[in-house]
This record gives sequence, structure tokens and C-alpha cells, in this order.
Amino acid sequence: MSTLDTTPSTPVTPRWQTLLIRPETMTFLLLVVGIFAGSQLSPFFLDINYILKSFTLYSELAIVALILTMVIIAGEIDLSPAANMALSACLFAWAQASGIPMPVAIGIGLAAGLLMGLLNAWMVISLQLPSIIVTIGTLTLYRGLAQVIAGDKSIRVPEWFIGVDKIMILGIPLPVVLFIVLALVLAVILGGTIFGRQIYQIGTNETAARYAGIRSARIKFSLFLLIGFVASVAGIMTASRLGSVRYDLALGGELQMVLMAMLGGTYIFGGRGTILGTFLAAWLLVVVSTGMIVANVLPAVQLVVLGGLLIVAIIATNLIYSRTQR
Amino acid sequence: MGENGAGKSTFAKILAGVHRPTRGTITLNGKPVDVTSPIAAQKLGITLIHQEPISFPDLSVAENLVLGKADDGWFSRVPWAQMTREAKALMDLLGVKIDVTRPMRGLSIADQQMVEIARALASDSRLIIMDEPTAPLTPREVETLFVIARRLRDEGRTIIFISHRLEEVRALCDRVTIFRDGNKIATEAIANLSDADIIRLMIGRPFKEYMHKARAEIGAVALKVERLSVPGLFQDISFEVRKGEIVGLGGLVGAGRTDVARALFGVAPAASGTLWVDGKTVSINDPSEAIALGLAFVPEDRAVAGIFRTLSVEENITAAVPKQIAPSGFIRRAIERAMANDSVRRLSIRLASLRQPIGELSGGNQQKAILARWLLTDPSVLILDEPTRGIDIGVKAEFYDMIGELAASGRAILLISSELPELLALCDRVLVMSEGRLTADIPRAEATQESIMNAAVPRRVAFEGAAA
Amino acid sequence: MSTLRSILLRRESGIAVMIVLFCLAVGSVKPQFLTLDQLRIILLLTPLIMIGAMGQMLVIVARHVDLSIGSMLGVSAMVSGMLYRYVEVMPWWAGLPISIAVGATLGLGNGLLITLFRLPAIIVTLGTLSLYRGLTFIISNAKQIDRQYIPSELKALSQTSPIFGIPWIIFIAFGVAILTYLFAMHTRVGRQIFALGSNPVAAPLRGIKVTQVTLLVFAISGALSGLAGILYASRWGFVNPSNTGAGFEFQVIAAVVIGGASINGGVGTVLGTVLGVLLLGCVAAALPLLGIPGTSQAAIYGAVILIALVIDRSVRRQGIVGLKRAGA
Amino acid sequence: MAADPLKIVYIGKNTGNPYFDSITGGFEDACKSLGCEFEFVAPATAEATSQIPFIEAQIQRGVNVIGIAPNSPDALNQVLADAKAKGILVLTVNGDITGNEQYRDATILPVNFDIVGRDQVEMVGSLIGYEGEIAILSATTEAPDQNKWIVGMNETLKSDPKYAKMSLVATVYGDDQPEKSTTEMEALLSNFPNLKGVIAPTTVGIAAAAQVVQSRGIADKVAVTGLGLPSEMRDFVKDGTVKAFQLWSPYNEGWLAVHFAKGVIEGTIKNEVGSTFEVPNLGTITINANNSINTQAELTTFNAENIDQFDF
Repeated sequence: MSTLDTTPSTPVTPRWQTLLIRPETMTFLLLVVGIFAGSQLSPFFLDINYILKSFTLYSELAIVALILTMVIIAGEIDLSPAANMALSACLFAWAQASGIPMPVAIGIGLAAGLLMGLLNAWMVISLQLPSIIVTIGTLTLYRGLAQVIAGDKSIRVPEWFIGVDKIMILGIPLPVVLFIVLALVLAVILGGTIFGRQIYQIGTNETAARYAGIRSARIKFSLFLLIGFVASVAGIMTASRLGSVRYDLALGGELQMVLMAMLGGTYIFGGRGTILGTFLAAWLLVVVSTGMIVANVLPAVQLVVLGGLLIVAIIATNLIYSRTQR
Repeated sequence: MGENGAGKSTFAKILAGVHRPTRGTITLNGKPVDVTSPIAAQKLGITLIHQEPISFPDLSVAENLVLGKADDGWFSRVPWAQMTREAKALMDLLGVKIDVTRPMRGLSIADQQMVEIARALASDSRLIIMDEPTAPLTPREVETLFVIARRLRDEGRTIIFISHRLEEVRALCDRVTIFRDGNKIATEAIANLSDADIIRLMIGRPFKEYMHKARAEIGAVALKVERLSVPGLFQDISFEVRKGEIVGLGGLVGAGRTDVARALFGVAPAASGTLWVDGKTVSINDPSEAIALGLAFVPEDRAVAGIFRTLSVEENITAAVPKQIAPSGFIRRAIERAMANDSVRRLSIRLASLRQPIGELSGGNQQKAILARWLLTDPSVLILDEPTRGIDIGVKAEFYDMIGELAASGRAILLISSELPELLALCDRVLVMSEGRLTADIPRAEATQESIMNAAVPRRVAFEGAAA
Repeated sequence: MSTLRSILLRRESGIAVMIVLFCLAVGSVKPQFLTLDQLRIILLLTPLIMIGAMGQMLVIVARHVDLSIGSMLGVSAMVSGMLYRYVEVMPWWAGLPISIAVGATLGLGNGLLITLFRLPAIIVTLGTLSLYRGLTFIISNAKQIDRQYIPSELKALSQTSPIFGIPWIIFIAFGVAILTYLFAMHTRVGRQIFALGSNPVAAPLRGIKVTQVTLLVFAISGALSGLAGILYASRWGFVNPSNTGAGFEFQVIAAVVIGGASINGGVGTVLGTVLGVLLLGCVAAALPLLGIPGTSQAAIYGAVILIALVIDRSVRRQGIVGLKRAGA
Repeated sequence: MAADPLKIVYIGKNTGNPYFDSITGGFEDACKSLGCEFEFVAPATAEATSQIPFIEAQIQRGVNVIGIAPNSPDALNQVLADAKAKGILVLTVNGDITGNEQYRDATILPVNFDIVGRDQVEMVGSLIGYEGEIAILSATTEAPDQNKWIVGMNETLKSDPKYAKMSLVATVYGDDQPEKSTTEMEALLSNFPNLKGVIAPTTVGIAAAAQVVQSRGIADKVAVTGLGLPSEMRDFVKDGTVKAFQLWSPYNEGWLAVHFAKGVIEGTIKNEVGSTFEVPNLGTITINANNSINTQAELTTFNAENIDQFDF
């Protein structure tokens, strides 16, 4: 066959260049800068044990942010997982405090998480409502229900159940280990399995994905279920770390989760992003937050920095992606 | 008038300021004018009535009439009473009964078009361009439209009426201009042209014989369709496609061909009708089910339904065969690369790297990659919807060769195309659809541009005293 | 008959009926709920939400959403509070234009980020929600502006009444609602906001300046948050960097969505929004009267938002189906 | 010992809470006079867990003393245990982790909280002539201090014949939010038209209650009292809406905390129940049961005569 196509293809950009303008590179550089700045701000900052310990405080959110990354890549968003964490944790704690055996109580918490994911999935996929508004509604509802259940009091968990963050594996707290392991697993799933591949394809072009025989509704449904479930796991982990549960557990965590995903270069309109990016961004966020806290920086400045980072991150990712798009 | 893609709509949009011309001048009432935007067009008294009316569904009819009409400052008052009064007067003038205070949402397309016409009147347009306004209308509505159009003409307004319905053009127009392949072919008083003349002028490109491969053995029935219907889109479609056979599906844009294909493939399943694949009755409710049955579908609009623009060529090619590249769920890069490489070689896709985003390829190579995607599924029935649209002439020839080869290897092919020479060159039979119905099944021997066009152009029986 | 039917079918009638039924139900248990005095209480609960809801309604009609209103409220109230505290010559009324201007500026900031970089409003305002809140802390050095610094004339707006014992602040809120009505229904740009939200693709074809209209909408949302900010100082007599305006966005969005504004843009009425606000006010006033703990309030808001979404969805689906059928 | 100045940090409930300005003032002045280093930090919001990263950071900074106004009676247990394990002196100041006392070394409270209920009942009684219906507008349902005082009020009303003609008709909770407190107050007035007095033992609640009474113009009929900040209540006292209310000196809490901490670390004060020590301006202080220390014996009552003497 003759090739008569006269339209020249664009020459491929060299690999080092594509690597340099990846958003993950930006995240990594920011992380380096953050560590440097932290060590300049306070002499107490640069201590690996302290950073690890600080990370445990954010590890539950970071774990959920990994799944959220997949949800965003698939072209949706979920703002409710932090509220989900609170409600599942409250249900779990309330169940075990009212005498239900621990395994059953944990089961109740996890089932509640799944159910909350199911409600989101049903409204977004079956009713085809925009996920962003739906999850703002469910975020209010879930946290509200947590408040109904727990009131203003905290519910204690038994002494033996406390301290998931005190379990060390090779000197690393268990929640951090879980985060790292989950990140590895999800990175493999997202980058190496057909399930992950199809998540990118749905997020890039859902119509084309359907035409290619990809069951996008099913995949999105499972992602919402997954994030609901993982949020409940994270909620119960938080309960173990704190030793008690209140309705305001992980309050405002949705901002942190979205921030981790966005800072890691996940594209808000779907189709792009990596687990590596979110992994780095989680550390970046911890470094920035703890750096400022240990330097006794006014918490107000932290709010400004976090809000500003979110906006800068989406502007930067948008620019990077629009450059590589054509 | 003109065939699909002759450039009628684009021309109309340039006149109305939606697109800018690269060169040339527009002369209006003897003066050269520059139509820079839709608003400028409106100020010049030019109104374009789009094929699918553009409206603001949540605003009232009256508001849709005046919106964008006069731009006298952001905070100037909206004169509701006057607006409603004027809108009512316009509707009365047009003789249509539409409550002008109701929102546009829920109006029939015909009524929406009436609103568009009223809008042209409201801004006192002297030149009204109607782009295929009758396509979605019932005969009675067409008649109403024509009565109004004639009255507007009698008032001294100019109307450009774009259509491919011979009868309508004959019934309404004084002169006809025929476009073909972006060129003006002829302008003539309608009385001087016979139907045959017009059809000849529309299609009259010199018939170019494409190389056609040796015909394959035509085998058993691979796909059979009976009385397939989706209310509002198409009715009672019945046909069959045999192994090794290339069946063309011709017709004008909007005839419902793509809708049939989408129904076959389970994208938008049919409301009623029966399907057989390889002699077995099947029901297909999702593309994945169609694929499992050995169907493949190269859709018409690559950007919307075909490619994953930002993903790699490799990933685009292997998108429909997850089980082959990932037998255990984990992607086997080596297999994937080998399959993609093989496809690239077989279809001679020009690219710099398999890892390159497909959006960087030329249109023809993107289309080849989509075809490659479907060939990997080893389909027994291949539906191609305008496979060569927007592709260079040289690459087209490659596609023709490939389609021939695919049939020769025993696949059944349903080829939807608006290009008559393409249908004539490739097909063993040509089915023609018009207004949602199958109007002809022409064997290769009898297929000519004229015979296809004759079946494709809708002919309305009665305009006079039309009772639907 | 048909006009009666069309009135009954309107969304506003539905909310009005809900309000009446709710009040009767509460009144049957607690008769004192059906007194004029209670009406005053309900009205006093609503002015800030009503003012915020007017801006948010316009934003939602334009197919966006503004999550930062609570923080904008906080910044504007704080700026005026700081001026009251440290600038002796500041007349009491000066806080009104200052807060409105501060709010409008912040809103314009949102609008610029959204239009310049083509970012989704929800993420931008999620970012500025945090950023503007931080700003409140920074300008105030995390110190509350106490009651004694808020001019008594300003506080009097919430307590003294020109007529019928209804405080000024309620008249201001309804005044804003009426102005919003006039703006939305009777100015060209107001209608352009609806057109833009109704069909963003068609809008530029009909000569609507999309960027400018979007900026204006966010500036209005900010300006009204600013007005709500200074009235917060009037109503509660203090400005606190962390409390003032916190959670405001959820109440406001709930009211607007209940009021029938469609998240798909183009649809929303001032009357519906006012009724949505009043319904929330009735709920808020009834809960303590019935002895229901305030902790269930958030859950009720959340449930109400979701129900409104589902209703909106089913109404819209009918509309689309109707259109298709008519077109066939 | 004198080589390194003592590093003291106080962690408030949240920033922007005017109450803590005064406590911080006490800390600052005491640290200046004793030669310690002092920092005040607080999270932006007052949810249960928001103080944890701040405590972690202070441990990392190697401070000697952590004073904290805990946002939760139990969510801080783990991290406070860590702090204690590092040899840091942990003091809860202006609020205790009731039920989890083992996680702090001592608590510094303004007065003996056992008497607050009794004093508040006496205050409202004196305002309404010891006769009629009264109600309580509290903060949150689970606030330990509030509940302790409410129990005290109930017991006083029941046991003391002096208050026999007073009846407590309702206890409601405004969650320390102005809006919520206002609606609860309005509901009280609607539900109990014969209400004579309201005790709001919380700064947000008393201001909200006073405002409702002020705007309704019913100060003669309903007496509002409770615990409030003079800076927030000054206007209400001056225009007669509130005749009198009570509080203590938050400043002294900070002042006492620093003196106590320095004494314990330098070994001059024994942190044992029953031991006593001297603090300038405050006199002799005794360590009560549960290692609880109070700055003053009685609540301070503020009224139109004395309110201008207090600037917090």
C-alpha cells in the first residue's frame, strides 16, 4: 500500500522535555522547596520521625485522596468522603459503645461507608446529576447525620483499639505504611491494569469510551462505591488514632483531599493525573502544613497558603495540559 | 441546493457573520459590507435561521425574539409590556398561535422556527437565510412556513432558502443556485431547470472509477434487521448484509442513517424490531454486547465518539480489546505493543511514536487508528459511518483498498456514506434512506448517482391543501 | 382556569404550600408558632441569608456556583469593623459602602480567576473560601471586633423599626430582593445572565459579552456578601474572624436550590428564592420550639438540598422529553 | 537551671476568640517577670482534633510547659500522653479533660467550678426577687464544665429553701453560636411567657440572650444573667438590659499558670494535692483534689458601677 498522506505528523517532543513539563515534576520541585523552606523556618522541622508522625495526622485523608484521584481522572468528583469518614466512624463507635461486638461494629461502619458511596453513585450515575452538586448535598447530609447520632459528645472506643498510629513497621507508623502500600497498589492498578486504563479513557472521552465497548457507568459506579468504602476505613482508622469519635472528625477534610489531588497534577476536567502525583502532593501538603505549624506561623497564613496553592495548582496544571494538548 | 458537504451551510454562516471569510467581499444593496459578527449581521438586516434553532430554552418566546436586538446599555430597562405586545403582533402577523410569554423549552421545532422567523421580522431583516428549515417539519408545518415565506417575499424581503428537497425548492423559489464541492455550479431560474437537470448539476462531477478489488465470495447472512424503529428517528428498517458483501447506506444528512447504526451497535437501542447476527436472534443494549457478538462500528464524528485525544496512539488502537492485551487484568505491554505495531504496519499509519498522543496525528491517520482498533476485535460485521470524511484524497484510496480487502476476507460491511462515487465504487448493493425510511435497495448493476439521489431526495406528495 | 392551573404548577406555589403546611403542622403542636411575634422571629432569622441568596441565585442562574460567600462576608465585615475600631472619624453608615465595595472586589477576584484561566467556579471558590478566610484572620490579627466598637446606630438597624415593629434590617433584605428582581427581570444585562445560563453556546452568537457578564455576576455575589457582612455586624454586634460567615454558603445554597433555581442554569426566580429562605427560616425557628436538638439542622439542610436536586432533575427530564416529542 | 529560659506555650481553643486574649495577657506578663519564653498558638477552628498537630509541633520544638484549653475531653489523650512521656509539664488551663485527668499534670481553673452553679442561682434569684420561672441557656449539650454548673444549679434550687419559689422550667443549648443561641432564646420566650429570668453561663449565650431582650424591650420583665466578658457585655449593662453578671479574671489564670509551672519545674512547688504555694498578687494557692488549682475563691460580679474598671 502506498502512503500518500501528505500531512506531516508533529515531531515528537523529546522524552526529557515531556518529563520536565509533567505536573508531577512541579509537585516534586515544590516538595523540595517546601522541605528547604521548612528547615529554614524552624530548626525543629527537619526530623524524619517528626515528619512521619505529622504525616500520620493526614494519612487517613491522604489514603482517601488516592481514590479521589481516580474518581477525578474518571471525570467526576466526590466532596463527601470527609463527611463519610465522620458518619461511618460515628456509627462504628456508637455501635460498639452500645454493646455490639467489635467485628460487627466495624462491619456496620464499613457498610455505612459503602451505602454512602452507593447513594452518591446512584444520584450521579443513575439520575445523571452533576457529581459536584450532589456531593455538596451529601457532604452536608452525612455530617449532619453524624451530628444527629453523636450529638456534641465524643464516643470512646475501647482502650485496646486505640493506637493504630503507634504500631510501627520498620520504624514507620502503620497508617503511613498503609498509605504507601495503597499508593503502590493503586499506581499498579491505575497504570497497569485494564481497569485503570479504562478510567483514563472514560475521563478523556466518555462517548468514545462507550463506543469502544467500555462500560463507563459500571466503572464509575464502582469508583464511587470504592471511595465510600475507603472513606469508612479511613474513618475507623481515625477513630483508632484519636481514641474517640465526634461528629466533627475530619471536618473540612474535603478541601485537603481535593488539594492533594490537584497539587499532584490531577486534571479537574478528567483524563489526566497519576497516583504518583497525589502521593507526592500529600507529602508536600504535610511538609507545608507542619512546617508552618512548627514555626508557629499564624494559622491564618496557613489558610491563605492552602487556598492559594489550590488555585495556583489548577492554573498550573491547566496550563501544562493545554500546552501539551496541541 | 447542493449535496451534503457542498458548502451551503458554511456559506450561509459567513453571510450571517458566524464565520469570517478568508477572502472576498459581500455586497449588500450595492454597498460592500463587512459582516464581523452575528450582531453586525443583524444590524445590516441579515438573519440566519439555523437548521436547529438556537434559542434560550428558559427564556420566554418574546424575550428570545428581542434578545441581542438592540444593545442600548447593560442597565437599560427591558420593556416587557411593549415587548410582549410586539411579539404578539408578530405572531399574529405570521398567523401562528404561540403564547409569547411561555418559555421556549417545550416548543415544537416548527414553532421554534416560527420564532426565529419572527425574530428576523422583529429586527426588520431584509435578507433572511433559512438553512434547511423544513427538515424537521411536518407537511402542514412546511405549508405554513411557505405561506409566510411568500408573504415576506411579497413585502420586498429577500429569502435565501437552503434545501435539498426538490419539490420544496420548486414550490417556493424563484431562482436556484447549485453548489458542489464548495463551488457555485449554476444559478438559474427554477422554471428553466427540470428535476433531472438539478440532480445532474448537484452530483455532476466526472465519475471517477476507483480501483475495486476482486469481489469476494458472498456468503451467508451475517446481519439481518427487521422492522427496526425508533420513534422520531427512523421506522421499519429491514435489510440484511451477507458475509463478504459491502452494503452501502446512502441518503442525505438527517435521513436517519447514523441513528440506525447507533441502534444496531447498542449506543441508543431501538424501540422495536428484531436483529439477527449469524442467524441468531439477539438483543443489543450496549456497545460492549455488540462487540461481543462480533460487530464493530467506526463512528462518523471522530473527535466526539472515536479518539481519546490526549492518550497515546497505542492505547487508542487497543481500546476495544482489553481481554487480549490484558488476559489477567494486567496489561501486557509486549502484547499491546506488538498488536499496535502490527496494526500500524498493516494500515500504514504514519506516526512518530506509538506513545505519541493521537491528537497529534493527521485526520487520516487518526481514522486509520480507529479502524485498526476495530480490526483487532476481528469483527464479522463492520459498520463504517462516513469513514473517509475529512480525509485527503490519497488516503481515501487507501481506505477503499482496505475496505475491499476486509470484505474479501469474509466480513460483512455496512458502509454509510454521503459520497455517491464512494458508494458506487465500493458497494455490492446500495440501500437508500430518506426521512427515516428505507426508500431503495439498488443492486450494483443498477446503481448510478442519479438513481441513488432520486431515492434520497424527499418528495412530498401534496403541498396544496396539505392534510398530513 | 388555565392561569390558575399554571400558577398552581409553578415551583413557587409548591414552596408556599410547603411553608403553610409546615407552619400549620408545627402550630398544631405549638400554637404560639402561629403568632405575629413568631413571624417577626422568623423574619429576623432570614435577612443575611436572603441577601446572600440573591447573589447566589444569579450565580447559579449563570451556571456557576460561589462557595466563597461566607468568607467574603467575613472579610468585608472585618474590614469595616477594623475601621470602626481604629478610625475615630468613621461615620456609622460608612461601613455599608465599604463592606459592599470590599465584597465586590473579592467577588471580582473570583470572576477574574474563573474567566481568565477558564477554571471551574466551584474549585476556584473552594480555594478562595479558604484564602479569604485566612485574609480575615490576617487583617484582624485574629482578634475579634467587640460589641463596643460597632456603632450603636448600625446595631439599631437590627433592633429599631420604622413601622410595624419590623426592624430595618428586614426591610433592607426585602429591598435587596426587590432590587434583584428589578435587575434580573427588567434590565438587559439581567436577562442576559439568564440567557447565558440557559444556553452558553448560543449566548455569544446573540451578542452577549460572556466574560463581562460572568465578572458582573461574581462581583454582585461578592457585593451582596459584603452587604450581608456589615449587616452581620449590625445583627450580632461583633465581628469574629473565625465565626463570622462560617458555613454561610451551605445555608444560602440550600435556600436557592429549594427556591427552584436550577443547577443547570437559566432558571431561578427571586420569589422562589425568597420563599426558599423563608422555609429555612421557619424550620430554624420551629426546631427549638419543638425541642428538637439543633444538631439535626445540618442533616435536614443536606436532605433538603438532595431532595430539591432530585425534584429539579425530574422536572427537567419531563421538559426534555416533551421537547423531543414535540420535535418528532 | 537558669541557663536556658523555660519555654512555655499556651494552645487556645481557636484563634479569634476574645476570651483567650486576656488569658494570654496573664501568661505574657508572668513570663516577662519570671524570665520565661512564651508563645500563644491556636488552630483556626475549634473542632476536637484541630489542636493535635499543634501539640505535636510543640513537642517537636522541645517546649518545657504546654498549657492548653482543650477542645475535647478525650480526643487529645494520645498526644498529651506523648507530651508527658517527653517530660513536658502539661497543664489544662481554663477547662479540663474531665474523666481523663491522668493525661495532664494539673488543671488551672478560675474558681472552684463546684460553686459556680450555686452563685449563678443566687445571682438570678436576687434579680427576680427569688420568685418565678427561670431557664438556662447553655452552650453545647456535652460541654463538661457547663454540665457541672447546671447540675450545681439544679441541686441548689432543690436543696436550698431560699429558692423554693423559683422553678427551673427549661434548659436549652445554643451551641455557642450567636444565631442558634438567639433562636433558642426566642423559643424560650415563646414557650414560657411567664419567664422571669435566664441564666446563660456562656459568653456567646449571655450576649445573644441580652440582645433578644434588648430588641424586644422586655428588660424589666426578664432578667438575663450568667457568665460573660465585660468587653462584650458593657453596652448591655450600661443601657440596663443586663443588671449584673459574673465571671472571673481570665488574666489571673495565665498569671497563675506560669508561676505554678516554673515552681514545679524548679522544684519549689510540689504538685501534690493539699500542698500550697504563694503567687504574687494572688496570695496563697492550694492544690485541690485532682490536682486542680483555682485563681480565686468567688466569682466576680460585674454591674453598672464597676464594669468600667475591667478591660477584658
